Amino acid sequence: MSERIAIVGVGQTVHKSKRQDVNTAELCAEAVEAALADAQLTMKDIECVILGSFEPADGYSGPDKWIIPELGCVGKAGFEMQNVGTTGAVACATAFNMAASGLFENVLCVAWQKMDEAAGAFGRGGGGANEYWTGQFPMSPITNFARRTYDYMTRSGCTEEHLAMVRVKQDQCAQRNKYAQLKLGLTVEKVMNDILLAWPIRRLHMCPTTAGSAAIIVCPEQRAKKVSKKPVWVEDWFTCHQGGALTMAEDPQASTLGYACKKVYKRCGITNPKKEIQAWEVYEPASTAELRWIEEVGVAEDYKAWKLFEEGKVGIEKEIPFNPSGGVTATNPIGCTPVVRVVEAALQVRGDAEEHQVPGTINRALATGYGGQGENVVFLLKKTL
Amino acid sequence: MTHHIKKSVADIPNDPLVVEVQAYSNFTVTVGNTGNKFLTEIRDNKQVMGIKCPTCKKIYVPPRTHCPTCFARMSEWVKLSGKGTLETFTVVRYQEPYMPKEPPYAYGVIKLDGADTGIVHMIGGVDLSKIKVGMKMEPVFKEQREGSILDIEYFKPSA
Amino acid sequence: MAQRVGIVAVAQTKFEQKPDVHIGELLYQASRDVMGQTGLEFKDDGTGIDSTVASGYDLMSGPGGAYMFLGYVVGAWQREDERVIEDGSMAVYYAAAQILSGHCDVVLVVGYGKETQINKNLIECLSMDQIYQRRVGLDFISSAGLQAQRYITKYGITPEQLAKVVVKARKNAKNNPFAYCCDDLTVKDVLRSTMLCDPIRVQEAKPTPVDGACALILATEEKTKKLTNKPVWLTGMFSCYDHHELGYRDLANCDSLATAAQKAYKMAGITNPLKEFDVAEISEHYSYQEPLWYEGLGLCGKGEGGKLIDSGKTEMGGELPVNPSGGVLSGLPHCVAGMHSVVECALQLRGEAEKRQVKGAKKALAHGVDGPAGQLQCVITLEK
Amino acid sequence: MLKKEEPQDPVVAFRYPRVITYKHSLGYQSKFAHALKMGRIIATKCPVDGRCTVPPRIVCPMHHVRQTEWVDQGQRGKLISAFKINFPMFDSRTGELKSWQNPIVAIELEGGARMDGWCEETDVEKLKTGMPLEAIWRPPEERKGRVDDILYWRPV
Repeated sequence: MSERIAIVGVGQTVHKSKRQDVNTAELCAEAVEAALADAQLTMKDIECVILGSFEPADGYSGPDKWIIPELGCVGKAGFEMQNVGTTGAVACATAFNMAASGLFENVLCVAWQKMDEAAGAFGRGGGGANEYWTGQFPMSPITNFARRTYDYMTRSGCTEEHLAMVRVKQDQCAQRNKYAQLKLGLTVEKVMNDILLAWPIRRLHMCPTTAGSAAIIVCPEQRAKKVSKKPVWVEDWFTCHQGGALTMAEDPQASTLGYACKKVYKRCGITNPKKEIQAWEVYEPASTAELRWIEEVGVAEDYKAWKLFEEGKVGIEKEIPFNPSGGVTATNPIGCTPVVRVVEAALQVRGDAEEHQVPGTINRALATGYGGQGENVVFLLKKTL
Repeated sequence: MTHHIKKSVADIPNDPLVVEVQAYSNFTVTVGNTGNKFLTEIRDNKQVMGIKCPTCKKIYVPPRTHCPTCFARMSEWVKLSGKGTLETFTVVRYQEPYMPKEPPYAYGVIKLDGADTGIVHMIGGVDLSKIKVGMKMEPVFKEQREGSILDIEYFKPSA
Repeated sequence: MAQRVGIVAVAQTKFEQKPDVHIGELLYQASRDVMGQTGLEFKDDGTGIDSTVASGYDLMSGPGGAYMFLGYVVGAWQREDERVIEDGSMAVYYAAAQILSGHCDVVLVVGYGKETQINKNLIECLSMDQIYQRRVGLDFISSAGLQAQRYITKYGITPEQLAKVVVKARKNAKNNPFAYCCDDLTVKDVLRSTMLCDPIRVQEAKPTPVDGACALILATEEKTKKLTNKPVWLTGMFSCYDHHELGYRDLANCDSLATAAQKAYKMAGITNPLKEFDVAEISEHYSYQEPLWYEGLGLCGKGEGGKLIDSGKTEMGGELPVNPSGGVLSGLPHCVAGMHSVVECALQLRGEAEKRQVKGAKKALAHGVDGPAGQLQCVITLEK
Repeated sequence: MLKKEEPQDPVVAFRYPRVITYKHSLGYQSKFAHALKMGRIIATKCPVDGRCTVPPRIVCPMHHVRQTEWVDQGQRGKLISAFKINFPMFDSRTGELKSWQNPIVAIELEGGARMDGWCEETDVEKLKTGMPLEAIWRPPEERKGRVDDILYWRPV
């Protein structure tokens, strides 16, 4: 890389199911205000702004045009990125590229979703490979993950109770995160008795709809050292998409996460991810997905992750600190969710995650974005260069 | 499944098709507190308000919460007469389903007195061929107002 | 820029209405063309194409979005595959940043447009803010109408000057085998055509609908030199946002374009664009935009765009031929236009523009625009 | 989750229903649509590994080679997985909430391609992986060249 880069500021809104006091643009501005305050910079410093939103849930085709002025970014460089569920991740990757390119010193990345405005955005997402499928089958993340989980259970032999354990762990984490949306005080029993959406997915297993926004500020090395006492270095990233190559019918476990992780681990010389990465923020649209993701990122053996939950090894203070923020099942402003993962991973590395901080020094954290039918983006953040 | 005998596909036509698909979605647009104040004043008091940037001192209509150029939070409301000058206009002569009325009709940017910006709205109460840049304009409010920018029916030339 | 980014190969499809062709076929055709020219395929060991950047509005391509087919059609299965939801020039800009950042060595950029399957005006209207401007029914055409009226009123631009822009575009397009609309339109014909949105006449607006795609491959300096003996270098680029509310700006100025141009010229070391560039491809969706963009691009002073057209300097054979390809007024799909500018500039600098070739072109100017009344502008400068 | 929307102060928020009409050019996929009208399922075949794909794809995603060969997939298949949707979902074709009684099944067709379908049997418990299914079509005059020309898959 020609320029090493660091995250010097992060910000997010308190995620809620509904925000009636602000419109979408104002919601973004809240996250930007927070990120600027965190970085101790002003809007004058920002030269380039990259936006990301999942447009089908926005009511816009190019919402950047309307939102940019609310962010005080008139006269600045930038553009908007989109890639279904990984939108926020692609926006982050774009901001990283813009900062590392040497073209800009201070790059702002903003993503949002105000899902209280979009009824039924999910009716359309994740349809399949072309217009034949879209709309003819009610495909949504719920049905996709029902299929994935069903397949996982068949292959691994885990039971519904294990799925509930995952959800309970996530809730325990979320309760310690002041930005998280759902804090429910769940028990395994409560989860198992919840409304069944599509077996084995219950309502509590699915990510909620959230109104929220998150922003990060990225600078190249010299600038980062100058403006920040605690820069979080971006070690590597890989946006690994499969572009509708497979439908869920063709492969219920279709995912590029394992492939993407292997690739970044190799590039960064990571041989033992479980040891070398101390915090994980992995995008699980359904709590049950966390089982497979733990395996794909190389922390557990294939189809054995459920045993870790049975043994109580996953949690903030536990052996595997997976999704200490509570993850996506607690908070899910779609287009912005991957940015929240990066923000949370950066907070872990800085040691600023407060209540849900993973104990010990976090030298390295991994964040991901998930979208479509198994598309993944992987980020590695580091404490020192 | 051994009984499957592969049939030839040669008899299936190849000519290109075009299929029509409708995609529906429902949105509930949140206006936000700033927009709420602006629209409520129009609805309840026929009052057009501007919002002032504390650093740039510019007065914006329609309002935003943050200044588009300096990102300062704006909260100072300024009462405006609603009257202004026509900065530019256009006459729409094509038809689209999202249009609020039958073409031809006119849009204009009306630079409001006391504000630093103009507002885009429809122009009415005048022969379309007689609209001129620089005309003095004033808003015509609807009788039944619901809290929308369309509570102003159009701007008409001041008498 | 710390290092140079080169264009290795460019391709475009014929631009026309293609109701019998699937959008994926357009993309496949264009991307396969550039991949064939270079012999490059997507590889994960750094020996092929590392990444793809596409441009296009999702709602244009279908309710499920373009991700449904885009990645695998160009061959980016399990590879970096990202999309800029803006005009194609921004995709080129971002692809260059990917290379400059050192993250990728070779990037495939694709732009596609299939206006025959959608009401373009409706999709563009969805870019307007929901609370004020979209509620009154404003879209890109009426925004352009407001901008055109303001511009011609403020600076006294005549209808004849604007008509000349269209005549030039159509005439130039006759030399371009890929162009959609090419004919011997006269100034009189333009002025006699029906009014679309005062003062814009039907002939003064971009012909629509039109389908097509274009593609290019960008690479690091080192790889560019290995891959082609006719490298074209990106020397400067910048994108810039303006106000969204039309009433917030003076529509007769294009401040964001001026900023974008100044920053790009600074990177490229350009001080006198009219003299230094040999050819320019700019995105004029409506006739008034050409003189207005001239002013923003610094080719002439404020209010002098009309005079520059009258002078004939921007005609073929003039000091700076603008849009030898015919440009957007000869028919290019939404979101492809800006990328097409870069593709055409590259062809000019490679000396491969055939009948529309500007002799001895060494420096070129490409421009793309998105948003209502030119809200988001992008300028890219290129060099042989 | 979709909740019934509460009435709101019209100033705070307003409803904005949207409908977009797409006229998709099917291009290379047209043959597939014609086949459906004829009550047949066909798939594109990858020349490299012979994998058949439904819906048809212009190129093989994995090998990035043009798929020009079409293969008949027969009328039967075996069940891969089945699940029932127990909640009403927004139907983007009508703009309304819709419920479904029949389970969605993934089927491996005789020709090797895999696809989604509705199952006639509404009791998911009775559906077992590997069980044979056959396609039940709409009457020819009702077919539109879309995947839902196949009404159901019926356990044989």
